[in-house]
Amino acid sequence: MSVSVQEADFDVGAEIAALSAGREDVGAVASFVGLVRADKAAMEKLGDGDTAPNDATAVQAMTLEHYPGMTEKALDAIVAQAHGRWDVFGVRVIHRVGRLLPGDRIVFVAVASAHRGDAFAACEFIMDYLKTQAPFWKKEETPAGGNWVDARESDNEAAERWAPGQKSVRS
Amino acid sequence: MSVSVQEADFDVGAEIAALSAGREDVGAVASFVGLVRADKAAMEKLGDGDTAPNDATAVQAMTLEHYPGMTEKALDAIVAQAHGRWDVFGVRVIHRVGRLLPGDRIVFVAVASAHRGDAFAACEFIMDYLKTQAPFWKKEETPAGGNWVDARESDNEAAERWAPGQKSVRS
Amino acid sequence: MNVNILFFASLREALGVSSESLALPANVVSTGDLRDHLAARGEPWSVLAATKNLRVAVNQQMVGLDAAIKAGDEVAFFPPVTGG
Amino acid sequence: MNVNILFFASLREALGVSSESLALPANVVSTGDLRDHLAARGEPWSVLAATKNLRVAVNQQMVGLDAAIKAGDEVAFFPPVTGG
Repeated sequence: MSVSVQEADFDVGAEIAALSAGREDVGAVASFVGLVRADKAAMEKLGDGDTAPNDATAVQAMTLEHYPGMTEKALDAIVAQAHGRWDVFGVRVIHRVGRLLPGDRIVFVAVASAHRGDAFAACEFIMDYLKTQAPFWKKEETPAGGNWVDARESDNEAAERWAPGQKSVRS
Repeated sequence: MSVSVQEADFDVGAEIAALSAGREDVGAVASFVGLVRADKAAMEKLGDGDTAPNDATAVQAMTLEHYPGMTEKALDAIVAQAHGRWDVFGVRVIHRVGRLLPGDRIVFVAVASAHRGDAFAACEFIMDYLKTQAPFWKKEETPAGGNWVDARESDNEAAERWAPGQKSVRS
Repeated sequence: MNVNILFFASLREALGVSSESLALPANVVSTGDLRDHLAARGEPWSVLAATKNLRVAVNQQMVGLDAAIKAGDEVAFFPPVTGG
Repeated sequence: MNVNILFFASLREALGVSSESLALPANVVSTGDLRDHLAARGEPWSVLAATKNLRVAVNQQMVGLDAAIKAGDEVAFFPPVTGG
């Protein structure tokens, strides 16, 4: 059960602990938690600048839609690629769907390995691929109305770093 | 209180949650947990190979010595470097000292940021620098006796990736 | 031949429909053909031709607009993904 | 001039001492001088000269073996660190 798509929140500490529970060969668990930001709409429009968000575009809530069936397959495929590429003992991916509020957890990825290099690389790889390959879509609620979040070119660039032959990939 | 050196274990979930508690601007928390591996001595001697550990060198326990006073300063300096280099909102570093058993947590690093790229990079940077700059030393207990863990060249190489001008650094 | 077509996110909203079963004309043999066939219905369907970086999946695998489709396939159109 | 000297980990064990206060001869002005001065005491102190990649900190800052030392400094010798 390495991949879950669910409405419910999750227990980060318990999930991380589960990856090394009862084992003595895990030396490293790298993990990531993604959360809903209130300033997301403004920030997306401005790129990654740090201009103060416009109140009219402040995110009051966010609804995550997904493609049931394909979502799990896409996440499983990403996890399988990570297993093929790094020496990892276990991977856990949780992605929430439905309506979420600022500060809520959206996504969780954790990777257990003997060594930190493999754990970090696989964890970041999974997040980068999830961002461009897994069929989730965010719709934000703002005072100015609802709007679907645009895909970011920076996410494509992040995923492309992992293509074979890219110098910037650490493994 | 971003840095702690302590004998006691810590609550990974609570530490991660604390970095985004009451905030709506944190979009990403990257974190790392390092644990005591039973096969550490054998693995260190063999490099990173995956040969089965020799029973005589299986780690039964590990004692972490440190340099009180300097340890905290070194960790603070590493955290300050991370703040200067990436857009991060908060950092938490916990390193245990004293006697630990296989499976026990040794070290924890977590970084909160608006974006995952900064969070991952700063978290991995802190771990790599901690491994080469913070005055901790491990002594392993094995059936063949106690031995001080040798520093690994791979840890020096990991830290050197972050030097200015290194292509392999993702930021 | 029949295929089941799904639409997600902004496309689903723009079309006002999340799925339909369609008997394909003989000249529609690829995902690109199907996109063009649907877009030719006029508003609001022309959004399928207008969507930048339109994504398509056949049987829940992302493919290009040159991928073959066959009877019984599940074909999904959607905008670039924005999860995580 | 007096300095306080600390030893850690395998060095501490090899020397059987974790700290000492020492009045320095006038010709000992750098961390390297101090290392040589201590190592010249013979066994077990020669371990200081034999330790590969010997590390030294002055007032809790890692420095090289060419760093100046002055009265009141805390000088620590230790092997490469292995935490994390």
